Amino acid sequence: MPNDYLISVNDLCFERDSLKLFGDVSLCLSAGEILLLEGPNGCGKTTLLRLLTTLLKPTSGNVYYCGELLDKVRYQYLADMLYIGHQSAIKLALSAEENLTWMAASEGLHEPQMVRDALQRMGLGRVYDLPCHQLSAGQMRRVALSRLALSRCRLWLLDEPLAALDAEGIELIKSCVRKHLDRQGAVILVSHQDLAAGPMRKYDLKENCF
Amino acid sequence: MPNDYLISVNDLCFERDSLKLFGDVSLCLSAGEILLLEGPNGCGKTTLLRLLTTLLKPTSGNVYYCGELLDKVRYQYLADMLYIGHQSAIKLALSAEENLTWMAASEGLHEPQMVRDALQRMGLGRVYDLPCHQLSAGQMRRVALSRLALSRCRLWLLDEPLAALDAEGIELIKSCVRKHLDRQGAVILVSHQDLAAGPMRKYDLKENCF
Amino acid sequence: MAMGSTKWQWFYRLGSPRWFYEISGRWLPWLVCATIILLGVGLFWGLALAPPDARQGHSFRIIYLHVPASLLALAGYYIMAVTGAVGLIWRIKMSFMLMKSAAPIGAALTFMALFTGAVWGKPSWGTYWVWDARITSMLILLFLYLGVLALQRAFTSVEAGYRASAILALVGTVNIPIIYKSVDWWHTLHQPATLKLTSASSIHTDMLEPLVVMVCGFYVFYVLALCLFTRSEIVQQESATAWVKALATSESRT
Amino acid sequence: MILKKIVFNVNGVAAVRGFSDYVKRDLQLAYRSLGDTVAPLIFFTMVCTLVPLGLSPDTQRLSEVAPSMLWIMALLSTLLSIERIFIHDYEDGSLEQLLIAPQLIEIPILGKIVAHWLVTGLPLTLMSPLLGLMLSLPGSAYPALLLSLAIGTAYLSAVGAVGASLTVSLGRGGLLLPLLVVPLYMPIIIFGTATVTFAVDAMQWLGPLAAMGAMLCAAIALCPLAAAAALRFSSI
Amino acid sequence: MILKKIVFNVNGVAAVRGFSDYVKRDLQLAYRSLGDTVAPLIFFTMVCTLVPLGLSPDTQRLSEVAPSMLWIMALLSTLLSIERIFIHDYEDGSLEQLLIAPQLIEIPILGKIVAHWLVTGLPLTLMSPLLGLMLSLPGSAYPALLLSLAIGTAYLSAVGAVGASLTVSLGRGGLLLPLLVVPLYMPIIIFGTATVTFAVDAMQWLGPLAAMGAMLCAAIALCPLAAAAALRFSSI
Ligand code: HEM
Ligand SMILES: Nc1ncnc2c1ncn2[C@@H]1O[C@H](COP(=O)(O)OP(=O)(O)OP(=O)(O)O)[C@@H](O)[C@H]1O
Ligand SMILES: Nc1ncnc2c1ncn2[C@@H]1O[C@H](COP(=O)(O)OP(=O)(O)OP(=O)(O)O)[C@@H](O)[C@H]1O
Ligand SMILES: [Mg+2]
Ligand SMILES: [Mg+2]
Repeated sequence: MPNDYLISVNDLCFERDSLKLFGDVSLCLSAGEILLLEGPNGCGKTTLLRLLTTLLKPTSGNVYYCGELLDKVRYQYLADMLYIGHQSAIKLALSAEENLTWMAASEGLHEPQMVRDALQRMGLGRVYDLPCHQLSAGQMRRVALSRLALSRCRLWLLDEPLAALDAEGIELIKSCVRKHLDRQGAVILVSHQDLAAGPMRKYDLKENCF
Repeated sequence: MPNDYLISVNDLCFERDSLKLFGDVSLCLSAGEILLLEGPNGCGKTTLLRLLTTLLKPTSGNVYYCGELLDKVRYQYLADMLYIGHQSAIKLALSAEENLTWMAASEGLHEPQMVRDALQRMGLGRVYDLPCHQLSAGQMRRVALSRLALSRCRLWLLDEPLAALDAEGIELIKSCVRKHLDRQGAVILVSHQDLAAGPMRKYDLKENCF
Repeated sequence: MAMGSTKWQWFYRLGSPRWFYEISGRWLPWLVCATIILLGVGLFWGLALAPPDARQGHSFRIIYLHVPASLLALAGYYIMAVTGAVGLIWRIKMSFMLMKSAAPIGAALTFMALFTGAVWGKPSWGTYWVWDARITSMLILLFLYLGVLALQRAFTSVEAGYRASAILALVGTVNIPIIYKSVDWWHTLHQPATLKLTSASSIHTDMLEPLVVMVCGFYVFYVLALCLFTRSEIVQQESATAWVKALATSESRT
Repeated sequence: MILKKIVFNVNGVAAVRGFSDYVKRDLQLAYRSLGDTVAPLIFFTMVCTLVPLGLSPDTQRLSEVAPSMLWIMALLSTLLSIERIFIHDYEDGSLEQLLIAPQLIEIPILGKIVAHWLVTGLPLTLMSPLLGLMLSLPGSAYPALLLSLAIGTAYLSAVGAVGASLTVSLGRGGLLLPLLVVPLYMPIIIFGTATVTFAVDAMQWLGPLAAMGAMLCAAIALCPLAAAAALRFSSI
Repeated sequence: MILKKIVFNVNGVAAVRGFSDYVKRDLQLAYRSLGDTVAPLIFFTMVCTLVPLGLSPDTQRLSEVAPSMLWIMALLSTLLSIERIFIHDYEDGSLEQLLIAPQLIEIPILGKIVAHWLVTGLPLTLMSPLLGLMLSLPGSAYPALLLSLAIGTAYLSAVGAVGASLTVSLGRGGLLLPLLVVPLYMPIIIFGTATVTFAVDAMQWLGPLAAMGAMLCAAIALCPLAAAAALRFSSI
């Protein structure tokens, strides 16, 4: 595997209870690029993304991070990777600010002002201190995504980040992604909506699934 | 209020714990039309829709159904109305077929074949007998929306039905909506994506919210 | 609003927090005076002037706290339930506010009854706690109060908290007679009634008179506390309204 | 026409259908997560086995505490499962749909209560003789045990449903539930243990049993009303 | 470089931070839903008041069953709350995030166990004298009661966490949990009641207490490991 890809996937294959979901997935991504995973509902996009987070283990095939086998550099990889899935890891009893403070702390960022700024930037300036169960669907999504405005991880794995966001929210995410790409970050995106924010590779999972 | 509107809303105002969310909402909808409720995240679209389902009570203002005050014709209205919200009322332990059978039964439809057909039409032919917790996000949404392929209610209230659906899924919903409109049904839709399926009114809630 | 009609005018006004705030503001000085006088007289009479009990000595004087607290703890529950029911049926926010305020007062009084009873129990029965029927039902009453309190606090939506606790209070009321019946019956079943030393009827008039004063004092005190709690609840809930804002500015000016 | 609709829903076939539909559905769900369903039973058994461990294995002593132990354990296993009567429906939106169904919701609620009793109270009642045996309950007490548990657990389900409906919108705040319902449970516990204790002592036990029956009737009439009222505002 | 990172995480500041962060966070959450937090306590109290109702109000009888009752009730209130140690995190995705954090997850898990004990076991221990009073436990038994409950509830939290981690991916299948953990709880219950009973009988009670302490040490060392292993495969 050439070393200049940030992440590359080689012949990945996944089966659940010996039922094959997809096979022969090979893809690669350089720093500064977005990879859009496409495919119809139920073809395995979320599953593939979770494989890349190491939450699931592939049946066969390899993932390389910076040219090294993922298992070998697992801690380093996890430290460099940010995953935002369908479930947003938001505690409903806490406010947006408290939630983001906690999430930032788990990345090693401890400045309250940064958190406040990030929420402001995501358009949550008016609701940052409400308990999250009082937020609307889109506001909740924004809280989860405000990690993007803070994160220093190199690789972002985003599973349908745009669901429930309004046009302004999508623009905000776009600008976060653009900044990230400028900083030589990379994004793997699962989305049914398009996010034209930079140099984009597409990968259609349709042909690989069974 | 003129009688020829299916539903009309007059100066509706809603406050939660004496905090005003929106005021002076007036809108109307005839049979055969779609009403698209628009507005930025958190402006109160879901809340307005839930007011129309009678799950929430307005602080002031009136809703008329076929020219009659909603409170007076509540049972009739409820029988004619179908609401599909963020939460999909799907039991994860049951299969898609069992779920839809139950939902159809609560509308008074008891034919197993119809249920099977509806699932087939929604592209769930392969997974109709899996327990729903094994479905992907989009498949789950399709199960919830397959009520649309069955329902005989005149008024549909849909809250972001298109989230998590792929392009094919959106087409399916469009065709359901088109059929419904042809049958003189009406749809009130909250969505950040467009659904061009028939004569459409738009209502932007932005100006009404505080 | 259906309540705007003239027939319901008085009822509607009763349901106005502002009206309550103003009228109770006028009562407050009188209530405070009455409470101080009644409780002062009662306590002095009961603790200093009344003769010591033949059998119990001075420890019997706890009666002057114990009995009024017990009586009001019971009455308080019904007040809470009735105001809750009024709130639920006619959707009067004011009534809910009264109910919400009645809960902590009632819980405190119940606790006081239990505590004074327990303290009294040590000299008279030699133990702090026995499973006597009346005591047990008092403990259950405390739990009922605590349930209402906890439920109120648990809701973030004030309105929902009001209604939930009102329903609970009502269900509790249905249960109170059953509780009393069952507990009494349970007690007579297992244990002969030997516990209460002095029965109320045999109490000496010298002891009874200050007790009556104390009971009256507690009633007035209860009303006072209810007013104060409710007023603070009103200010809290209506803080967005013009009249409370005006009130706040006028108070900060003076 | 509207009136007809209401009347039809109140006392017609629809009401009955609403009732039996909900019973069936809840039973189906219980069957699907069978582990969940038998768990209170197993719990009941296990805690009953803990009692002799903690206490003393002396037969005489055990048989004295047996009635109250069985009853308290029945109460605990109801408490453990009653939260689930509405919370799943609340979380997945089924409750919302129930609330906007064109029908009186008291009927489905009664259906859910019955289903809850069928999957917890009834099996527990049927299993109680076995546990009675383990706790060396005298033979004469079994009819009283069975009857009182059958009636009592139904009461627990009905009253518990009110508590569950009050706390349902607090999400998993179901831990509050014991505080709300245990005081309401106390009378039935007293009567229930009394019934069994009387039977052990060969006294007439129909009296307390009749009292329990009366309480159950009242609960079945009132609890669905209270629960419905509580659920209606839970969607604020 | 990678090795450095791992080492740093294992025994460096990060590990400690992971631990205290999780303790703090869970305490914060517990404080936010205070109703939830005090509920096991209230449950404990209420069930303890049920015992005399069910049994007999007779002081002598009560003081005999008091040690085992207090212990069984402590167990039940732990059982009631232990499910929540991971299930919230599982449902909202926090657990996923924990599993992909670049650190050993045993440390945060220990943090969560400690937090659980701080909000359930500790208050319960502190409240037990009051309940002892109500169940007319003799005065000499209070030190033993306090110490044994303090140690015992910590053990219950630690072992319960393993059960909770095993059942977490079953969603609300938490009713299965009692089945898994009650057998594991038996030894500590036996020692716990023995400690208090010995103290009541004015015998030397340090022996069983020491055994409990040893069990607790083993549990604290092993349970986070087992729970971490269980959680790792729960996300499949
Ligand atoms: C924690 C323990 C106790 C509780 C919860 C308790 C509860 C009550 C209650 C609820 C009442 C008024 C109820 C009514 O009027 O129907 C009452 C009255 C009274 N209590 Fe107690 N009590 C306790 C302990 C004691 C003790 C230790 C004594 C004295 C030996 C005592 C003596 C009385 C007397 C003399 C009355 C007034 C007479 C009457 O109304 O019957 N109580 N108590
Ligand atoms: N349970 C609640 N308690 C208090 N406030 C709430 C509650 N639910 C929603 N809100 C507030 O009401 C406002 C409107 O919420 P609503 O869900 O109606 O927004 P929405 O228009 O549907 O937004 P979105 O596009 O994000 O779905 C939000 O600002 C939210 O903070
Ligand atoms: N826990 C599970 N157990 C068994 N099968 C599962 C499970 N989760 C998902 N599946 C199956 O795996 C397939 C892929 O699911 P996945 O969630 O990856 O789809 P997806 O591509 O993300 O779809 P969508 O666009 O709907 O989000 C689906 O067909 C689904 O039925
Ligand atoms: Mg997906
Ligand atoms: Mg919305």
